[in-house]
Amino acid sequence: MIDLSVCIGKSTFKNPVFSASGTFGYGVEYSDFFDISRLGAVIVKGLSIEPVKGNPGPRIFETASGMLNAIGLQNIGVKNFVSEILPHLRRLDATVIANVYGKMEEEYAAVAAILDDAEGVEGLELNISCPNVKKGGIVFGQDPLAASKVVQAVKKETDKTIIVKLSPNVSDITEIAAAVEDAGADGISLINTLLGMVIDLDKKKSILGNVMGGLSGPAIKPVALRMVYQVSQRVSVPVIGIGGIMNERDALEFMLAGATAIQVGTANFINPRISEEILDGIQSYFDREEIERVADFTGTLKT
Amino acid sequence: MIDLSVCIGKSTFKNPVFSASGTFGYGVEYSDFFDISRLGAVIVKGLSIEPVKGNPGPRIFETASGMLNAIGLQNIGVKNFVSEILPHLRRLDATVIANVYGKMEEEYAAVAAILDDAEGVEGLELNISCPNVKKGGIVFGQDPLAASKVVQAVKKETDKTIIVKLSPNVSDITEIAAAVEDAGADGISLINTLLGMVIDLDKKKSILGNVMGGLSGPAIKPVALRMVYQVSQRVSVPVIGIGGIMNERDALEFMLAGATAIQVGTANFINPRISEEILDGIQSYFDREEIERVADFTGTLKT
Amino acid sequence: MFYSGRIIDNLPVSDKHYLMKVSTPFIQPFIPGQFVMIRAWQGTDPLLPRPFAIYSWDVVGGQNVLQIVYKIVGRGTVILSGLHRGDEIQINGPLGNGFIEPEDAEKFILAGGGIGFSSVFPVALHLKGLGKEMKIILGAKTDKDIPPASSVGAKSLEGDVTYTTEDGSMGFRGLVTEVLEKEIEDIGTGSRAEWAVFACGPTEMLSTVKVLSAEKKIRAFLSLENFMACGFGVCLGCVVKVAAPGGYQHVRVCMEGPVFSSEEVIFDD
Amino acid sequence: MFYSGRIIDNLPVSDKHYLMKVSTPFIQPFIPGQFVMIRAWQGTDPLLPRPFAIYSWDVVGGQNVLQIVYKIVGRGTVILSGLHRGDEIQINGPLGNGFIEPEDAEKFILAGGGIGFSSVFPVALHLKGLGKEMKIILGAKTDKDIPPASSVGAKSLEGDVTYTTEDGSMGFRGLVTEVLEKEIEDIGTGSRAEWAVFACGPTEMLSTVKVLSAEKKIRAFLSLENFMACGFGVCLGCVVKVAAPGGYQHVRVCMEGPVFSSEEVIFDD
Ligand SMILES: Cc1cc2nc3c(=O)[nH]c(=O)nc-3n(C[C@H](O)[C@H](O)[C@H](O)COP(=O)(O)OP(=O)(O)OC[C@H]3O[C@@H](n4cnc5c(N)ncnc54)[C@H](O)[C@@H]3O)c2cc1C
Ligand SMILES: Cc1cc2nc3c(=O)[nH]c(=O)nc-3n(C[C@H](O)[C@H](O)[C@H](O)COP(=O)(O)OP(=O)(O)OC[C@H]3O[C@@H](n4cnc5c(N)ncnc54)[C@H](O)[C@@H]3O)c2cc1C
Ligand SMILES: Cc1cc2nc3c(=O)[nH]c(=O)nc-3n(C[C@H](O)[C@H](O)[C@H](O)COP(=O)(O)O)c2cc1C
Ligand SMILES: Cc1cc2nc3c(=O)[nH]c(=O)nc-3n(C[C@H](O)[C@H](O)[C@H](O)COP(=O)(O)O)c2cc1C
Ligand code: FES
Ligand code: FES
Repeated sequence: MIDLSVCIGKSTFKNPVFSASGTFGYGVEYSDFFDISRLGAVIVKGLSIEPVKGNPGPRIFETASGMLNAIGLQNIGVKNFVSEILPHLRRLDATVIANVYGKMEEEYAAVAAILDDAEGVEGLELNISCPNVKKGGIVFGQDPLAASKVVQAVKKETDKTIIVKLSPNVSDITEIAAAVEDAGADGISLINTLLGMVIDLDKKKSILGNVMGGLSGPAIKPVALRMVYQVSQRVSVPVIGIGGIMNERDALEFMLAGATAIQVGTANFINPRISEEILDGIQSYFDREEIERVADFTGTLKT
Repeated sequence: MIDLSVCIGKSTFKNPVFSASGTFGYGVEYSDFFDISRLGAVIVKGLSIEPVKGNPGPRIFETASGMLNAIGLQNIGVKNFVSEILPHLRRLDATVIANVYGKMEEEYAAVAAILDDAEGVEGLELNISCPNVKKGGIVFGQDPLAASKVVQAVKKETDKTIIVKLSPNVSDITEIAAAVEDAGADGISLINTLLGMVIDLDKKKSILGNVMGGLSGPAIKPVALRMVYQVSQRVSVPVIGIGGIMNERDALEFMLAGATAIQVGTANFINPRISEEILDGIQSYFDREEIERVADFTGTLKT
Repeated sequence: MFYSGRIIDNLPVSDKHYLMKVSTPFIQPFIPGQFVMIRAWQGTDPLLPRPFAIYSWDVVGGQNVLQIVYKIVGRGTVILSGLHRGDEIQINGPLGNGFIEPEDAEKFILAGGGIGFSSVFPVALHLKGLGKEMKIILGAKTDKDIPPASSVGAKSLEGDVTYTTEDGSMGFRGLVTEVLEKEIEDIGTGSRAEWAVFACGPTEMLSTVKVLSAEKKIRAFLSLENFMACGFGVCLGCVVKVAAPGGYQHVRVCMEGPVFSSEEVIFDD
Repeated sequence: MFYSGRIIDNLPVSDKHYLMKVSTPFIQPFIPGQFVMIRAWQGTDPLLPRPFAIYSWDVVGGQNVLQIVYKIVGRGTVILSGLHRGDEIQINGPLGNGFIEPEDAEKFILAGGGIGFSSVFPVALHLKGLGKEMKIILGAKTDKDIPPASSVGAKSLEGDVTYTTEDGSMGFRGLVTEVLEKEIEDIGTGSRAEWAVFACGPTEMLSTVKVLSAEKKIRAFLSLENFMACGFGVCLGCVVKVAAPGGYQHVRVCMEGPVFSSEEVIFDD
């Protein structure tokens, strides 16, 4: 019997296929397409302490094998999430990870405190690809110390499993990974989007309302694979691979490179059932290859 | 009359279309396809003080809208270049920029000293995306101090125009740009490739002989545009835009973002005449839009 | 609903427009103004599916036939235009709210600019089915931008349509909104409450319709367009501003729209 | 030479193989074993052109006709197989050195594994034209991997070919190199100097040919494959190791090859 379950911190997830924050709405939208309780975890859109309107449009644009987004972290706020969405997700029997962000470490902590009481939230994923207003807007994820502090502040508020999601826009991803591991992260997910820009030549204008946005999709997969490989060589907590995963073969490559679990992002827009299909694909691959547990496969890459 | 010439340091180039190092061989190969003297500059494959065999294969692999390469900077060495190739390039009347790299700053300086005497070399482009063996292999381009020292060392050996080519694998590209400008760079070119990795699932093996390689092509264009924009806001020396330029529209976007000139890389493999076509395309665009000089267009992006 | 369809027919109806008939595994009642996301290519460039209004979706000769009318504007639509009978495409939808006519509206003006006719015709056919009175105004830059109604299976509407082109090559010379303004003025101010306007077209046109509707005191509904990544509400990429207590809020064109009351939409300039 | 061609015919010659005829703006003398880089798609995924041996390049019925034979193995070749008469493709070539027969060789053994026949046949036709004696060995996993010589315009060679398949479904059961070894042994050691072997196929096959050629003291030339980005010597992506003073050096399959003397090539394991 094949066991696809994976452990991260105190949590056991039924399989390694998670949805990536911001590409899966609040999860419920996908229940029109498949049974979302089948996923290892549903990671919902990033939540902040107060509702956020987000950036002016245009917010998205297609690029070669990728897309840029500058949503500006629009969300209904953690309290509305807990009161309005979470009950629905619980009825759907989904395993929920709340993606959390803030403009300063106190905001992360405040969101964590609210989620700590929320039943049906298995863990938190901290999005540290946000500007730290207290440090002149330097992104938390580019500053090992600020990133560690966020983790510590959150850990004080909750015992739930804490995953830290890294920004790829750094010189040395392993440095920041090691810092958040030391600060107590139970798992590390990567990568968030690469910072990019698109221009409308005819209007001589940058296209996105926010000028810059985050690049996702197959275009970034080689960078993501490299970083997952580097980070999993460096840390001992489980690593969750993200970036351009379009099918089960992509997912399995990330696992070979060292990922215990993976997240499906942009691919959800193209095929809303893709995460279920990837799960089935991994299952058949493990069957075929007679791999009994995820741990027997993760990180077995030859170089 | 439209004037496409651009100035970088003491050099005037007849137009802003250059070939990117490593994608244009030693230049002469392309004379089978078009008159390479038409290009603003031919930037040749990276030269080191001694000949270098480069990495074992496989060295290249295709990715979504991109490719990874790990050539390992194979080259015939600067002396052979000067004696065997340069005369040929001079006969072809090409404007030549020599791309230069080293494992320590002394090597850069040594190559520069040899090129200083070489007639027919208009300028040097310093590739600082290489590991600094004296600093435990940290890439020069990730370390503002090391990068500055390379520039200073080279400047001591030659008065030729010095362009510094930045690595995009950094947290803050403007910091390194400012550092090399302060150290005396006459121009800044970016981006070099993004570090990535590809995996063969069937063999459970990383594909490239060198495990990691550099991502180029349209996939990286949004990242390159963003960095060109950021750097050109920060420095006052001319910026040369590189990354995924496939046609004249891409080239013009880089110029809007702040590039004085551009380099065509991976696109040369797909269409060996593409750099000439891009030049013609820019020319017609300037005609149509009645833009008289490159400086009237560079950096005119509205945001 | 996410499923595959197979091309039955994919034929040009003008220089730039194609009518695509797709056989689908089922049919589903849809509200005119709703749309589908379509992807019809291998590889990841282009990456995202593209939105198209549902032109019709009926059982025809025992087959479930979904129709869309599209204009070639870029890479995705170029690929669509090269598809042949039997080729497979991926479809997500029906999506969006569609146009639900206000209960107390008896008469309608439907205004389509450019490719906007592809939403106007299904709305018109629906209203015609309900026996409503209506006027249709279709406009474009030039005659080539408007395929004849008969070529897109809307012959029964031909009598109701007023054409207008910017270069005067077909019908009136001028903008859709100029004709619309006259049509509204022809309606006595007293009877405007029975009327509703439905408009689909470029943003500049829709923002003029909003102004007209406010000035002339006539209800208007606008079908908006925006870049879309998902089309089903999960990416938050397609938002527009609508009036809300304390200013505005961002709502999704693909879920809360594409059809909005003209009062609520806020057009940035 | 970089130019566009137009598909004349693109027909399956077996389950997995296609023969493509392309009309080109000119013809150019080529050396058998040379290749072209071909790209036939819009968009940037797939990105790079793909290398294919020149199967023939002749004036046929007043047209300049370039032929390639290809096997569907991945995204690029799937796209190629979907092309229709009239579609345009980009071509770069002829490229590479090709097989230049040693002046003192009178007799040849040509060995092709898998798709290797697409280089073997043009070499064979060329040698036949020179009146040389030859034996051809073609092998594959199973019969489906070998289109009949007649289907690829090589009927005149049919009598010279020995087939071998790993599953015995066609000709001998076994590897090309097993048949090759027997053929070489049939040649008296004294007369081997008149002979030369040309081999094209998977790396494992070629490395066995190298060993055989050294053991049996018979000249061999190997046509190598490698990933290629440019195909004309500028990216340094396609290098292999060849013997050089002081060990080895990296040379380009696309320029110094694809055909190498078996003595010089160093196969890493
Ligand atoms: C709800 C909705 C319904 C639509 N219904 C129809 C229809 O019935 N028939 C029809 O022909 N078109 C319709 N469109 C527009 C259609 O989606 C775009 O023309 C199409 O996505 C362009 O794809 P492309 O790959 O050919 O062009 P691209 O190469 O992607 O772009 C070409 C040009 O079109 C613009 N563009 C791209 N995507 C969009 C978009 N989503 N909205 C507006 N502009 C865009 C780009 O900025 C660019 O200038 C609809 C759009 C929406 C949002
Ligand atoms: C000099 C030369 C001549 C060739 N002549 C022919 C020919 O006449 N007929 C023919 O059918 N094929 C020929 N090939 C092989 C052909 O180039 C590949 O099969 C083709 O590039 C695969 O493209 P794809 O997009 O379909 O596959 P991809 O999707 O790119 O890859 C499918 C599989 O093929 C492998 N592959 C991809 N590119 C190459 C390559 N360049 N070399 C080896 N393996 C590769 C990949 O690793 C993968 O396993 C030749 C190759 C070379 C180098
Ligand atoms: C439209 C969009 C919105 C996103 N929003 C969030 C977010 O709120 N929080 C977050 O941590 N990551 C967010 N991401 C990043 C994704 O979770 C993921 O890390 C990234 O897209 C790379 O994966 P992919 O290539 O599979 O999409 C968003 C991505 C997209 C495309
Ligand atoms: C095969 C290959 C070899 C390269 N070699 C060099 C090199 O020797 N020196 C250098 O500075 N950049 C080198 N580059 C980087 C390119 O010059 C360029 O910066 C990069 O490819 C991005 O541009 P592109 O997307 O247009 O290819 C190489 C790139 C490729 C693809
Ligand atoms: S297109 Fe994704 S939310 Fe509307
Ligand atoms: S393929 Fe580029 S050098 Fe051979």
